[in-house]
Amino acid sequence: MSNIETLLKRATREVLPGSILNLGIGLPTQLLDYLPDNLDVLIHSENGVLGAWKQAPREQMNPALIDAAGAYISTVPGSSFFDSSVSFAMIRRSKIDLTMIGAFEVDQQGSLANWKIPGKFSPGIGGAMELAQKTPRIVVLMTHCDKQGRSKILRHCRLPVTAHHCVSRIITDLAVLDVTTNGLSVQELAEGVTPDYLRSVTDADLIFPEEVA
Amino acid sequence: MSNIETLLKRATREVLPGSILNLGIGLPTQLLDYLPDNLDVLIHSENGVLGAWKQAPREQMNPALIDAAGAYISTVPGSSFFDSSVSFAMIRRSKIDLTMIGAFEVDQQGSLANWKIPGKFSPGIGGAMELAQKTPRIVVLMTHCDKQGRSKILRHCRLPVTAHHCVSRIITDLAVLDVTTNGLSVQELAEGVTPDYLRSVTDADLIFPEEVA
Amino acid sequence: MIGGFGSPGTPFSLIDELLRQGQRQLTLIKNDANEAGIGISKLIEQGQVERLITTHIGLNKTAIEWMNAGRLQVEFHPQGMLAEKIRTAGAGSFGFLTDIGLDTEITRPEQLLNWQGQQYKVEMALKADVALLHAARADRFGNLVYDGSAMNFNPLMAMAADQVIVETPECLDPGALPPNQIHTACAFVDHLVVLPRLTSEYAVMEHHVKH
Amino acid sequence: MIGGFGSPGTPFSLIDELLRQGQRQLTLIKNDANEAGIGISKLIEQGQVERLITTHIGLNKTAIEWMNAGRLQVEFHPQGMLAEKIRTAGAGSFGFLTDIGLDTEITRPEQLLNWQGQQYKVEMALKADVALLHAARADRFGNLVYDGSAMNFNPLMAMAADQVIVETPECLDPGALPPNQIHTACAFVDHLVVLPRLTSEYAVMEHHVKH
Repeated sequence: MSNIETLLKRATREVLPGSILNLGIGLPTQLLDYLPDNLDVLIHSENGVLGAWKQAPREQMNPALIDAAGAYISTVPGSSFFDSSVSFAMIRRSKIDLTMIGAFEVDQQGSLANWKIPGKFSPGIGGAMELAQKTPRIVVLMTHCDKQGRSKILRHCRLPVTAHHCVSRIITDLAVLDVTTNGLSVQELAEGVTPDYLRSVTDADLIFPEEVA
Repeated sequence: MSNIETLLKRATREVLPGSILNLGIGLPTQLLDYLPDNLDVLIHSENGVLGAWKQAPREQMNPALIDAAGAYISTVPGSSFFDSSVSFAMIRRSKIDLTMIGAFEVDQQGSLANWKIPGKFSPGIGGAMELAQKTPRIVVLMTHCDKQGRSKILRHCRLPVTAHHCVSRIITDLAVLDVTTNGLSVQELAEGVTPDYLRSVTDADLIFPEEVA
Repeated sequence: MIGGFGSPGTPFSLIDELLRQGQRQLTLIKNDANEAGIGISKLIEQGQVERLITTHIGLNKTAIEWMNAGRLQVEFHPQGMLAEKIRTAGAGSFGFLTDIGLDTEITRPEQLLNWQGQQYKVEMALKADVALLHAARADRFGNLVYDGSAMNFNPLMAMAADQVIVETPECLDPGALPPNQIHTACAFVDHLVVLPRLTSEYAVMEHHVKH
Repeated sequence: MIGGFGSPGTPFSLIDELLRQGQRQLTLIKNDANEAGIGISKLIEQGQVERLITTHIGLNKTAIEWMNAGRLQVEFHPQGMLAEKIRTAGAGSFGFLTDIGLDTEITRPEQLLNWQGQQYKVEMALKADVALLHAARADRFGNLVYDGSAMNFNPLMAMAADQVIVETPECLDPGALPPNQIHTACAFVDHLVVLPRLTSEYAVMEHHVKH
């Protein structure tokens, strides 16, 4: 199993029965394939779907029914379609219990940067800002380091922030970290990752509770 | 035929095929009974109906389907139901071509007072203010004088105004008057009403075009 | 806040339960006051209502008497403004800029805003602790469908209250309601009360039938 | 303004007609820029678009190149803010008060309002001269029904433009659509174009199918 597969497997445990969740583009969308069928959740998609599910079988694909990432989804019984203003009313009224989202950077205050790299990447904000600012629980799924091996977890975000103090938990290929009032608390370490190694690749202050360290 | 019947008969001629109209409580609502069946209009009701029509036959009455006046209406083919925010979006976006409305007072600037008599009558504004302010064409249907014989057409409204400069035409039991930039122009006189008589019962300046005087 | 425009969409059974429980000093938000002896008028007549935020109570002489006697505070809004204030809360916004009633006595100076060279009236969002609503049909998840003119304020209020309680005579299995025919998505609904029967208050009112 | 979120709800045929007529210096309002070679990207690639008001164009590398080369002005809004700005125009209001992005770089000082002791961002209404929309079904009056996720911005834009032009593959007699299943009432629709067939742009896009 690759590190990403391990990360996604771990992330499935964040999904509580009876909840409404939104899966951002990137790693979170891939999570869908790891969720068991008949799971009692409703997946919200910004383009106006509550009850989105895995890709539809070929013969049932509806070209007029996609998720926000463009996949030809199926829907679960009890799903509903609505316009974009209602879709975001749902978000701003905090009716989404959990948003899993990708990130360029997260800092130890729980601030999230995931929409713009000035001069390099600025395709627009999409729905990220409202999801980040208004979802009660934000779990970031990302690789711990970027392709150059630099920590994506920082003392302070350097990129333009999507929302301040919004992230509850970060799940990376190396660890699971919770944002607490005292700082980043390491909840789990991936197999073979030591506290010293994690410290060495993380540009933020880490707290190791007794049971982890 | 009573004067009121004559007034209502005359008012039916205001209704143009292909138009959307709103009929206020009072005389305008009564107009419905004078309209021919199969008329090509859509009647808007503030409570969320486009395509309201006359009272439904007894066996087809739906207790969940009324107009804003409380009548158990039928609907025409092509009607639609929507929520109150959409209903008033339709009004504020001036999608209602014609509103027929009752009045306590109208003045020669076309200002309308129909929602409040301080100390005597103040049941609320309802939808009148938005209809008056935003319908492109407002036709007032009312008796020319109140029960004490005092003119309801004035130089300046004395009661709290519903909307300023909103009325296009006034149809009373005595005359049809248009609000023009020059003042109130008498378009028609009811049978037996002379210009002098109309002047004597109207507390506003009247213009009589040649063909009427 | 309580759904309904006149009788359609009024949650008469939930109102009866409120009457039974007897909470007092309530602030109610409803388009109208129903008519004397039915719906929220019962709550008013039993002295449970301190304040009513509404648009028009002309069909309820009892409520007007209570208001004139100073026993019921009433705050009137133009109907579309009330709808939009509730919808604004439901959309997670805080207020909106309008020109409705700008130059009439309903606008107070402190509501005026000059912005980018124009004058507007600021209408603030109106939310509630609880919404009591009526739907014609629902599914077990809480997806709602309204009938006829019973939609009115119900879908707006479903979005604008902290606790949303909906009564319905018909509760179906999830999937029974087509996804593009659902008027209120279940994300906005907290509690569903399935009514064993509809009382006479839900029926055609004889005095509104012309003969 | 042009309906659609990705392909669903995009009026591809009306866009093709705009391409044929060749109007230039257009300002487009659309959630996204479709993908290279289809939908509004064709208008961009033909140089007809001066300015695009949108939320995300990440799926269209061509549009990003045009933007980076300074040949296309792009104004980004958070998606729900774009929807709400359009909806505000559609409701006949002029702006709304929000806290979205209040403490981020998307908020400029001149958008801040202190009101009743709180700080808000004022988002102004966004209207258009023309809306081009796609509906799954319509009746001859112009009542509209959308399918699947093709609703998205369409019903909002129907309310917010001076001229509303809707394409649909299926036009029925009035009365064929049940009144409580209509998504956009005909009062908001000016012109209906009945499509004889749907081009390949309306079909499933192979590169979005996972195997």
